Amino acid sequence: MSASTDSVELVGDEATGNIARAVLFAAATSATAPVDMVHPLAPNVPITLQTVWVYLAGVVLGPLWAGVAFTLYLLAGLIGLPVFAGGNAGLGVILGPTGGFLIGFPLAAMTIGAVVHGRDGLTPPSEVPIPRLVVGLLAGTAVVYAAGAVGYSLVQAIGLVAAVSAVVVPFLPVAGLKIAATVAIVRSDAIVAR
Amino acid sequence: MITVDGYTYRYDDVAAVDDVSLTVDDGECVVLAGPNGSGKTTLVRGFNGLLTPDEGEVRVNGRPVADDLVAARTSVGMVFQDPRDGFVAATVGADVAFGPENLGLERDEIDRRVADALDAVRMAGREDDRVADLSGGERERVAIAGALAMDPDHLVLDEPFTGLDLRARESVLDRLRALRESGVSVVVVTHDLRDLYSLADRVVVLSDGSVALDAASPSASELEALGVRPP
Amino acid sequence: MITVDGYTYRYDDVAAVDDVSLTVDDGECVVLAGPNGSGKTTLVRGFNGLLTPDEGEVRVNGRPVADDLVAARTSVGMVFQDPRDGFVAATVGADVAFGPENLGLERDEIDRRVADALDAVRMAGREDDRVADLSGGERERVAIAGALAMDPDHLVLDEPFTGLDLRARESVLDRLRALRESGVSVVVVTHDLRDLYSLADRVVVLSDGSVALDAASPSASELEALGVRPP
Amino acid sequence: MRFDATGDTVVNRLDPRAKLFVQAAVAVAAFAHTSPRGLLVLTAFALGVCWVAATPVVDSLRSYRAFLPFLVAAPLVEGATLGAPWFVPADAVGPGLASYRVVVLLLVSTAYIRTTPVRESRAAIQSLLPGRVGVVLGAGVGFVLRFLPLLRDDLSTIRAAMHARLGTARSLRERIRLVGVTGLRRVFGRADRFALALQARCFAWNPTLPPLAPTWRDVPAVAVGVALLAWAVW
Ligand SMILES: Nc1ncnc2c1ncn2[C@@H]1O[C@H](COP(=O)(O)OP(=O)(O)OP(=O)(O)O)[C@@H](O)[C@H]1O
Ligand SMILES: Nc1ncnc2c1ncn2[C@@H]1O[C@H](COP(=O)(O)OP(=O)(O)OP(=O)(O)O)[C@@H](O)[C@H]1O
Ligand SMILES: O=C(O)CCCC[C@@H]1SC[C@@H]2NC(=O)N[C@@H]21
Ligand SMILES: [Mg+2]
Ligand SMILES: [Mg+2]
Repeated sequence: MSASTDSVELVGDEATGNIARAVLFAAATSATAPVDMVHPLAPNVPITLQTVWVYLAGVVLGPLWAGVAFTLYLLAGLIGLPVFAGGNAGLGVILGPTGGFLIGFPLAAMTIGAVVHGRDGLTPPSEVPIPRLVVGLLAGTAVVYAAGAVGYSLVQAIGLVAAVSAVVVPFLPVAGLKIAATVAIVRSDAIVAR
Repeated sequence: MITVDGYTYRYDDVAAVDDVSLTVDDGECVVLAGPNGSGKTTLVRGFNGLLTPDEGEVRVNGRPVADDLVAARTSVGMVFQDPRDGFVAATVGADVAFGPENLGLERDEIDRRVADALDAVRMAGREDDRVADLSGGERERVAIAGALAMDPDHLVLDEPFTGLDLRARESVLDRLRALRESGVSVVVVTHDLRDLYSLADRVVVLSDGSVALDAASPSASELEALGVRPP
Repeated sequence: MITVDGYTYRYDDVAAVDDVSLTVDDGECVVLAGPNGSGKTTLVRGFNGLLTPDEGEVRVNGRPVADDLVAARTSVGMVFQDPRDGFVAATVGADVAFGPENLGLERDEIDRRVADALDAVRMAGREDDRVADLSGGERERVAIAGALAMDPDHLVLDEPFTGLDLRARESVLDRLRALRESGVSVVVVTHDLRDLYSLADRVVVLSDGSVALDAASPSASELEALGVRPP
Repeated sequence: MRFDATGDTVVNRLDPRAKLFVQAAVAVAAFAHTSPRGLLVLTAFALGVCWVAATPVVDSLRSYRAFLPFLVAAPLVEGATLGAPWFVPADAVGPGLASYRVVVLLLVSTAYIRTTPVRESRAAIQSLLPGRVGVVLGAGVGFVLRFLPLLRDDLSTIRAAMHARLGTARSLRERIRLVGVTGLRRVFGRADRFALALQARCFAWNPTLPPLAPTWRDVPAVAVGVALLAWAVW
């Protein structure tokens, strides 16, 4: 064995666990986003599972590592992995019409993490009181759609009101469904915290 | 040298490993056998601190694992029972290089080790294949190469031969023999002694979490009674 | 009866299985052997339509698999090479019950089959254990039980014995023998014939995706030359 | 879509950091000059880049066809009015130019993707971001690459597992639930086991980085980037 191993600075076991989980959330979002659906009332913004993963990441990982998870997701897309809606990739997409949503993902995941877990440590997901969970998810939803609308209006050079009616209003029922699904998942035994 | 002293590990109050003590000398090959669920995997995961025993301790080269994780992890190489659990990169070459990279070696040395390790498992030239696309036995070989490339002082392999075909098995056995000659200690977990006997200096059999036998050449009937396939 | 006719399957233009034809009669046990990467898994996944060959076809009891997937899957039980790939439920009991539930059986009958299948793999009484917490060999046993509980006409097992200890192996072999007696056809994938010989009516060896040998009692030297461990 | 870059053009041999810089500079310039003249210049530049990088323009745009409704819809919506004359072309000009800008940026980023292996991009991230942040994000992206095909396969293995035991007999709702719950369970299980793998393989804060060797060839590329930025602020 080489002498240089004295200088090896191992990543601590706790950080390793958090990195592993952030990676898995980024990869899960990446694996599901290419499968998208056309919204009958807003054919220009695809319906995807991205925000469900944003919600779950905030609840499961807390603010810091949920933020890392979606920063990884954006980086993966930036360098060319086909991870955005419809299997797209590249800076052109991040600066494109749906880019506001993409940039909103890490911000929203951090917001949810902060609201759900507060300042002192992580609460096991199944023990978070439902009202607090719902408030957190609503706050995250607000962040995603605010970012999405602002991005759309900047990139397409149209007014904010027009942007909101084009990319926010049609998605409110979808968002409601996803919040309900997230609460159900968090309360089921699918997530075992270990 | 690996020294295990009163190792006890419980999953929800049930002891999967119960007060196990044993020693593996440098250059020694110990086969750790025992039927399914006897605690083999749970025991060896303590050798590099992946599990921390509830009682007892493991020392590597005399130092408690818990006190010096860096020493334990860099000097104990480990191959997981399910090879898929051990992969960290997308392609074969990148995966085998991961350990050496994290040891901070020079790029040349890393490339040399990767080539050598893939050669030992008969996977030379497969560097750019994606690990997700490998067949079962190919996966197992790459996992072994990943540990070999770290050039560890101690090598722990958890059922490494189950998926290997005849030639790969012989090639890996040859490499293990050579490593043992050069002073590396080798721990092989198995429940079937048939292929390993030529390599084993000692056989330790676990039964229900405790050492039921620790002998250089146990008899076939002893082994069978303990649920282990004799050579 | 399973009939394979000119089966060819390519991953990105490389044929992993290349024009394979073979027949497995009712009540016959065929061992499908071959070194790592020779295409065994790719071939058997076509037997119940999990893969569709690029050329050729598979017929089960005379009907092309592609024409009636439900019939093929009802009559062909399959154990995956990696048992974790096959689990669909959180606990052992729920997982083994999954198949029988889908057959629309009465609850009593389901419970009976689950108990019987777990018994055959020596996992009786472990119904409430979580599959994620099982040891490697225990996982393999539960995967086998999941297929047994469906009471299929044809049973395909992809390297089912690699992780099984002596007693579990014998218990499973006994059950396979009994099934064969009762007319079930059994296909066992392996690269090591040592334990299976007593069961095998015929050995088919794949080499680089093609049938290199199909014989009732091949000689040891023939097998070794093809990279398969002789009995 | 493909996973990794192939080919051997001049652009392939540039340092990924230089390429990322030029890409960002094009974006800044495009936002600063969203005028017919500015976009004309940038179109010429983007086509030039595609040509040098051997990136087929039409094929690349076709792979983004999901975006097309977007690009057409925005100017139409903005130009439309609720009464005669029903459509005011002048109002549609701004959004129209903005939509076109998206096309230009997509082209440039496609050229980057097609000429830069993920491994190099990862090295660029790790060398651009300092210390531990660089390790987490740089190594992290590499790990995402490892799990992406796996999790994609997981969706199909879960389906295969259910099909092999006739899960198709269950209702659609139950099947969706099962795939979801089983999928989540697998994701979490994998995360736990992956953490152990990293530990066993000595995951460290100070690994040997993949080699990146800037050469004289990068100088003109960086100069072009600087020029684009200067033009943007002007
Ligand atoms: N995470 C866990 N939670 C609860 N019980 C566990 C867990 N992991 C293992 N066990 C149990 O502990 C016992 C020992 O498991 P271990 O994996 O150490 O066995 P093993 O000797 O390696 O068996 P095999 O030959 O099947 O690999 C088994 O009965 C197993 O069911
Ligand atoms: N998804 C895939 N994509 C590309 N190549 C693949 C894929 N799956 C398998 N292969 C390749 O096809 C060949 C045959 O694989 P297969 O899994 O059928 O082999 P096998 O005979 O079952 O081997 P083993 O004994 O190792 O399980 C191998 O060389 C493998 O690398
Ligand atoms: O291009 C991308 O990858 C981003 C797509 C953004 C889709 C948004 S996210 C919020 C809203 N809910 C959906 O299902 N789709 C949109
Ligand atoms: Mg084990
Ligand atoms: Mg196989």
